[in-house]
This record gives sequence, C-alpha cells and structure tokens, in this order.
Amino acid sequence: MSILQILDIGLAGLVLAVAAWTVFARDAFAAVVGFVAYGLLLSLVWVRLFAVDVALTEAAIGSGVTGVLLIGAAGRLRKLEASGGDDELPGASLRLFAAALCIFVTLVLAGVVLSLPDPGPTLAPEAARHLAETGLGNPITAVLLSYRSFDTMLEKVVLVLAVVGVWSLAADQYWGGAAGNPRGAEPDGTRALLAQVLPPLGILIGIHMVWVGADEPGGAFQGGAILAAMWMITMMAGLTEMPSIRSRLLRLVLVAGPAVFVAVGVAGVAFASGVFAYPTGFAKPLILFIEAFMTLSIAVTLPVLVAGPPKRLRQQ
Amino acid sequence: MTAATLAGFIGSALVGLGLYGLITDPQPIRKILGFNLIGSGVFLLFGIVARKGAAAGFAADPVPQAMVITGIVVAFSASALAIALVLRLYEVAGPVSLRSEHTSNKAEK
Amino acid sequence: MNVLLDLFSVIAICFGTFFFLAGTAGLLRFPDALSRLHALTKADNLGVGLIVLGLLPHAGSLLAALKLVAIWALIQLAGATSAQLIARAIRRSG
Amino acid sequence: MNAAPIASASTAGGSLLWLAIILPVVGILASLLSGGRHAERIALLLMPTGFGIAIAIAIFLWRSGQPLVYVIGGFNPPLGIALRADGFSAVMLVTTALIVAAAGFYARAIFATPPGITEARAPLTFWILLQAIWASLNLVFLGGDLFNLYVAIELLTFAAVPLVCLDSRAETISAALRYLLFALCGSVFYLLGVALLYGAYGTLDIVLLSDRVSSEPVVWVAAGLMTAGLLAKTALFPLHLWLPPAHANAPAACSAVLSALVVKGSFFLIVRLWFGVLPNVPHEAVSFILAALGSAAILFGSVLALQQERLKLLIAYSTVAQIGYLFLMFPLVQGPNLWVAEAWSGGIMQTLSHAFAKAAMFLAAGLIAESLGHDRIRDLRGIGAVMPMTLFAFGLGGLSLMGLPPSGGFLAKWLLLKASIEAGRPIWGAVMLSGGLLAAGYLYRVLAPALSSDILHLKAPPRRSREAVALALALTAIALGFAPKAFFDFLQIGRVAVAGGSS
Repeated sequence: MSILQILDIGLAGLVLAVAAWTVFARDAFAAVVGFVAYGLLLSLVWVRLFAVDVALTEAAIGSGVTGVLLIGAAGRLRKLEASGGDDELPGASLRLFAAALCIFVTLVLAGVVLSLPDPGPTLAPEAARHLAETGLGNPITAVLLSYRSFDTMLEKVVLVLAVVGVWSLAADQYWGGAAGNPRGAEPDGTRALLAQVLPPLGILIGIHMVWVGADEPGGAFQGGAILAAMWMITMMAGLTEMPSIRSRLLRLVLVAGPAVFVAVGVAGVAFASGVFAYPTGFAKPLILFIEAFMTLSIAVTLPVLVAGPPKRLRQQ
Repeated sequence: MTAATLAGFIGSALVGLGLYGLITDPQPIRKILGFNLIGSGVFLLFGIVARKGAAAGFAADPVPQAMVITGIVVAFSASALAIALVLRLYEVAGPVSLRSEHTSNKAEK
Repeated sequence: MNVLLDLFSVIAICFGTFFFLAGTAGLLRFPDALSRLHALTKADNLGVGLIVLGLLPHAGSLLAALKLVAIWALIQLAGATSAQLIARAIRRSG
Repeated sequence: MNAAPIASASTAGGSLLWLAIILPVVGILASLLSGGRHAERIALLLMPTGFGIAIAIAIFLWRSGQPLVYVIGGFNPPLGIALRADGFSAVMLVTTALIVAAAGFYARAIFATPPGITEARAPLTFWILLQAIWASLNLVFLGGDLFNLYVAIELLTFAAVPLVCLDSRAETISAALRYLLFALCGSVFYLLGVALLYGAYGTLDIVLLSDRVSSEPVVWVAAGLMTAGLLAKTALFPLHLWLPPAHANAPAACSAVLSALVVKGSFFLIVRLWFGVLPNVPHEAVSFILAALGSAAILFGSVLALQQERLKLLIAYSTVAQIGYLFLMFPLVQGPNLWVAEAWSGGIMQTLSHAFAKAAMFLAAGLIAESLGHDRIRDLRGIGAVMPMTLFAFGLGGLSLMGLPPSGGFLAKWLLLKASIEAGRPIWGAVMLSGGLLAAGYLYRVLAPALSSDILHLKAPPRRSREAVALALALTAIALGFAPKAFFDFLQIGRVAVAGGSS
C-alpha cells in the first residue's frame, strides 16, 4: 500500500467523520460549522479525482458561499429561538427504520457504483475532437459554454429565479428596500482592515480565474464566486451595502449574464449553424464575452442570495 | 484500492448519512444540511463516473464534471431559497419544527 | 546544489508540519478557547510559512513562486483576521 | 421505428422547439429588469405568442407524423443536447399555454400592481414565476437529455415553491418549505439515477439510451431512484403529504397552475423514463407497483376528500386521487398488444382533462372564497343562486372528474377501462369505477348544499370575465370528450412500443 493510498483512506475517513458530525451534532450551529469544514475536505477529494475545476467550485460555492449562508442563518436562528423548544428527535422506531433504509441505500449504491465498468464509457474523446472548434484548452469550459451551453444558460435562469423567490419572502413594506446592514452599521477595525487589504488581490485573482478558465482549471463560476466573496467581505465590514432591490443597476447586473447568453445564443441562428452555435472562428471571443457577463452576474447574485429578502427601508 | 473506488464508498455513504439526517431531524436547517450532504454524495458519484471515463489525454471525462459544476450552483440556490423560507417562517410563526406542525384538515376559523 | 536544495526543502517542510502537529495538539489539549486559539494561530503561521519556504525552490517558475508567496500572505491575513474576530467573540460572550 | 435518424438531425419546424423555451425565458429576464407593471404586460403579451408556437408545433407534428427534433448548438447527442416533440409533448405544450394564459388572465384582478405604487412584491413575483413555470414545463415536455431535464425540474421547483406562499401567512410558508424539501429530495434522487446511467452507458440522450440499456442491476437501481424522486414531486401516494397544504392554501390562480400542470411535469418525466428511455427493458412488475400505488392514491385521496370541510382542501385531495388514475395506464401499455394504443390515449386524455377540469375548479373555488370571504363547505348553501356561472364551471369540472359523459374524463376512463378488460386485468377497471363513485360522493357534498334554496349574501359579486375564464376551462374539459379519432392518432406519434410478452 503506497503512501498516497494511506492518505486517501485517511481523507475518506475524515470526510465521513465530519459528515457524520454534521448529522449527529447536538447543536445546529456546530453542525453548520462542521459542514463548512466538510466542504473543504471534499474539495481535496475532488483534487484526488483529478477534477480541479470541480474542486475549485466546491471550495468556493459548495463550501464557501453556502457556508456563509448557513452560518448566518444558524446564528440568527439561535438568537430567535431562546429556548430552542423543537430539539426532540422522532421516536426510536422511526429512527431505526430510517437507519435501516439509509444503510440499505448506501449498500445498494456502493454495490452498483463498484459494478460500473472501469474504464467506463466516456465522452472525453468526443469532447477532445471538437475542442479545436471552440478555440478553448479547458474541455470543461467547452462543455459548459459550447457543447452543453443550453444547460448552463438555464442554470443561470435558475439563479435569477432563486433571487426572485428569496425576494418574494420580503415583508410587503420593505419591497424596494434593501437587505443586510446599512453602510457603517457596525464599525469594526479588524474587518475593515481585511476589507481594505484583501479585495484588490481578490478581484485580481477572480478575474485571473475567469481568464485562465478558457485553457486551465477555472472559469466564470469559480472567479465569480471569489468576486462575490470580496463584495461580501466589504459588506460585512460595513464599507459597502446592498443596494435597494429596485435599483435598476442591480437588476441589470443580475440579468446581464443570462440575457447576454440568450442573446448570443439566439444570434447563432443568423450568424452560425443554429441556436447556441458560434460562428466559425469566433467561438473563443464570444465565449469569453459571455463569461465576462456571467461572472459579473454570479458575483452579484451570490451575495444577493446570501443577504436574503429586503429587511429595511432604503435610506435616501 | 484506487481513489475512485474509495470515493465511490464515500459518495454512497454520504447519500445514506444525508438521507438519515433529512428524515430524522425535525429542525429545518438540519434538513437542509442533510439535503446538501446527499447532494455532495451524488456529485462525488458523478466524479467517479468522470474518473472512470479518463480518455483522450484527459484525466477525467469533462462532461460529468461540467454537470457537477452546474449541480453545485443549483444546490446553492436551493439552499438559499430554503434558508430564506426557514427564516421567514421563524419571523412569522416563531420556532417551528416541520414535524410538530400538522396538515390542517380542519376548517379555518 | 540540487541535493542541498532538496535537503533544505525536506528540513523546512518537516519543521512546518511539526508546527502543525504542535498546533493541533494545542487545539485539542489546551483548557480554554483563547489559549487554543493562540496555539492554532502561532502554529499555522509558522507552519505554512516554513512549508511555503520549503516548496519555493521547486516552484519551477517565478510566477509559480510568486503564487506560493501570495498563498502564504493570504493565509496570514485570513488567519490574523479570523483569530481577532474569534477572540473578540469569546470576550464578548464571556 | 429506427431511432438513429431521429437522434442526429434537426427536422422541419425544429426551431419552434427552442423558441417555445426561450420565449418565456426572455419574458422572465425582461420582467425582472423592467419591473412593476411591465411584468404583467410582458407576461400577457407573450402568452398568446407562446400559444401560437405550441399550436404551430402541433401542426408540424401532425403534417410530418414523426417527432420533431432540434439539435442545439449543432452538437449532436451524446455530446450535445437535442430537443424532441412527440404527440404527448405537443398536447402538453398546448394545454400548458392555455392554462397558464387562463390563470394569468384570471389573476389580473388579484395581482395587479396597486395604483400609485410603481412596484409591489406579490404582483411582480407572481408574473415572473408564472412565466417561469411555463418555461420550465415547456422544457420538461421537449427536453431530450436527462441532465437537461434535471435542470428543467429544478427550474420548475424554483418557480413553483414561492407561488405557494405569496400571501406570507405562516401556514403557507411552512407548506412551501415542506414542498421545497420534498421537491429537492426528489430532484437529487433523480440526479443520482442520471449519474448511474451516464456511468453505465456514457450518454444521457433519451433515444441513444433507449438503444443501449439492457436489463441489468445498475439500470434498475437508477430507474428506481429516478422514479422515486419523480414520484415525490408528483405526490403519488404515499409521498403526497406535501400536496394538500401547498395546493389548498396558495392563491387560487397559483393552485390552478400547480394542481393542473406542475405535478404533471414530473409525471410526464416518469412516462418519458419508462416509455422513452426503457422501452426495450420489460418492466411489467414495476408497472404493477406503480398502478397499485395509483389505486391506493385513488381510494385514499377520495376518502380524505370526502372528509374535508374546506372547499380548496377538498379539491387538493381530489388531485391526490386523480394523480392515481394517471398511473393506471402503466400496466396496460406493456408489450405489443392491441389495447396499448387505447391505454396510452386514455392515460394522456386523463392528464389533459384533469388539467382543465382541476384548473377550472380551483379558479371557481377561488372566486367563491373571494366572494364569501371563506370556503367552508357547510356554509356554501345557496351559492348556486348567487354565483350560477361559477358553480356551473365547478360542476362541469366535477363531471369530468367523476368520469360522466360527455367529458374528457369520461373518455379517458372509458379508454382505460376498455383496455383493462381487453388486457384481462379488470381489477384496474374496478378501481377506476369505485374512484368515480367516490368522486361523485365528494362532489355531491359540495353541489347539494350549493344548489339549495337558501339565501346567501355575497361580500362582493365576482367579475363576469373571471367567471368566464373558469367556465371556459371547464368547457374545454367537457369538449375533450368529443375528441375525434384523428386526435388519438396524433397522440400516438412518437410512441415507442414497450418490449415484453403479450399477456
């Protein structure tokens, strides 16, 4: 058994242990903190599966932004429920039944996964064959923005709908107001320092990730998530604030990604072989063009979703 | 044992663990955590499928990887909507567990 | 020359991991939150610093070396800020 | 039928397929961007256009007699994504366009932005999400790729859940949360099945998969997980718990869309899975289980509907029961048998007639609740005299649910009954008949007091135009009962025969 295998087994054990902690921990807040650590460990597993793009996404969105969202919520719930009167678990028989069901599902899945052919069927050669047409070097970016760009566009629409859904939970009187704390609500030296030092570098790294995403691991999702994190840090420090949900600029940026995507896609009918096709030779510049707007939209959508529905009237 | 096989076990176990949390825990936020665990288990299974599809000079099949990236973003959006619902429910009704509240069959008074 | 550089890397990384180990032991063994925090941050800063130092000769290019240094700097910044915030939260909650 | 040419090339009229999806997507983006009253205008403007596209798809399909195909981006499956329309998709597209438009027209009175305000919460979100439901359902009906369909059902979830709690009451929020958790759990299990199928066969294209799959454990596990996930979203007994509170407490226009269309989206995918992806794998045992669950749903849902004291809850439990009928077609569409075409037509007819009838009934119930300020069944005495048109719409919808002639519901049940007898499985027919009797029972509970001669005073009389919308939907459900034979031939376009012995 090589060292790498021992490390793999150790990592596997650690991931499962932390996952079990998030399920069985008594305190919801502790479980959420466990979940963030779990996400980071999981991105190491993704690296071991040679899926660096996914590892970056998992670390940035699956663990990072989701972590901010969940920790914020768990903190607020802890404040809201003084006594926390609903901690009672269901009866032992139900838990036993659930445990049996879950063990059964796990065993069946593990059995089936092991029985999958190895080496398995793959679209990698197909993806490689068409890579030249896209002018890209990163096949995953090619799948996301060319071969299956329709999925990606629709997933951007999912993000827009999530924003509408979250906003729909506002109290009526706050419609047109803003979420989160106003600027300068809680002045704090440490956070302000971080919010001043980190963003220049973070923005650089975010844009770099999108740019190299054409050829190397990275892309609009990962870069956008980093930009989103920078904005969230400045908001937490009270240096910036969420704009009003009725702000025309905010809405423009929210829909810019999917709108440009749809526009370029439909233009393919006139200028290329069909909808969501790129004209020969223009694939790469068009993909980068779409990615630029997608990054912008993601960078704004993620913080908007984390901030939740508007909670206060806008200060004029 | 290859990393992919090991990941297969982790993925399956995560689905089971998450499902257990989703079924048994009455607190909505814990149910959301359970859903996220199942989700990441499913994504890992995609990862194994991708790894087994290594070919044409790629260390893993890019198509399932792209699907996972899409899936992670969708899972985040779902968590955001669910959290917003939970917080709104607490605001309007106070602490509520999804188990104690019953399907109201009775006429509204 | 190469052997010397390798030796340097091995020693630096070994020391780096030792600090991580010590920090982890401190995190687990120290009695209260503030001293645990103390063990963790000291170990992290030195540990990451030494590991990055050990990896620098193997970076291959100037850009890669700069990225390694940037990683170290970012961890410093994040570690220092979060330690401050955690310590303040501990003090506030008593 | 040879599948290979279908998979690889766009057909004439194929462009309509992407247009049917992109049009409402553009509507969503434009509505959010321009905000306020524009959202309503954009939605109402796009609806007739979308209806035109749906009709055009049906015409192209009718002319060619072959499924329409569009390959997106010029990348053929398995690498790329194809959209396909068969007879079932086309009728669902038209139905969706009609019901969404009806719900939109009906909702104008409730979800109008109040004068003096540039933008209000409920109106803006309603109009955006209504278009989102429309877009995602069109994608569900047209998607030819299992992962693309995953995105479709997630879109549908995000569109449907907030509609449940637009009024911000605690009980609707908790109903929405429960609905969301069920739906998310359903999608994640669907996705798990997708991962396994890709791992086994290297494609997610429905037509390509149908050629490659064989009866092996991974297929059964994948199909089982996907079916379980979709059943949770369809609310088939015993996974129906989330449905009654969500559908009964949502605003009436939303209830109509949710009950008539949204649950049909995941049902459609179950049909796609077993009859599109797995037609070459004999699956009579699975069909039997689904039909057994369907039967349980019919009896259980109807009995619970009999006990409800609120009109909208009664209608919601009736949805639980009516969903059960949809699954009775499964054991009857097996093998190369003569009755298969009848059962297939019957199942689709049930889907369509229930959609129109249920939408009509929810809209009518909404009018009653608005006019009276409540929807307690025992206090509906005399409503027939003051709101005759509304009650007529409700009654006609009920006629179709009971399966009395002439109505789409009658035709659907008659076809299924005939098929079940020809197949030598009269048990399914017996379930249908008893379900019809129970439906008659719970509708009688509403109609008998409603038609009494008591004097009832309305808080506000309903608007004629809104009553007319409900009535038009109910009349469509009735009109389906007069569908000509050509209509049933149309439904067979693209149906793939399921392998298996004749029984």
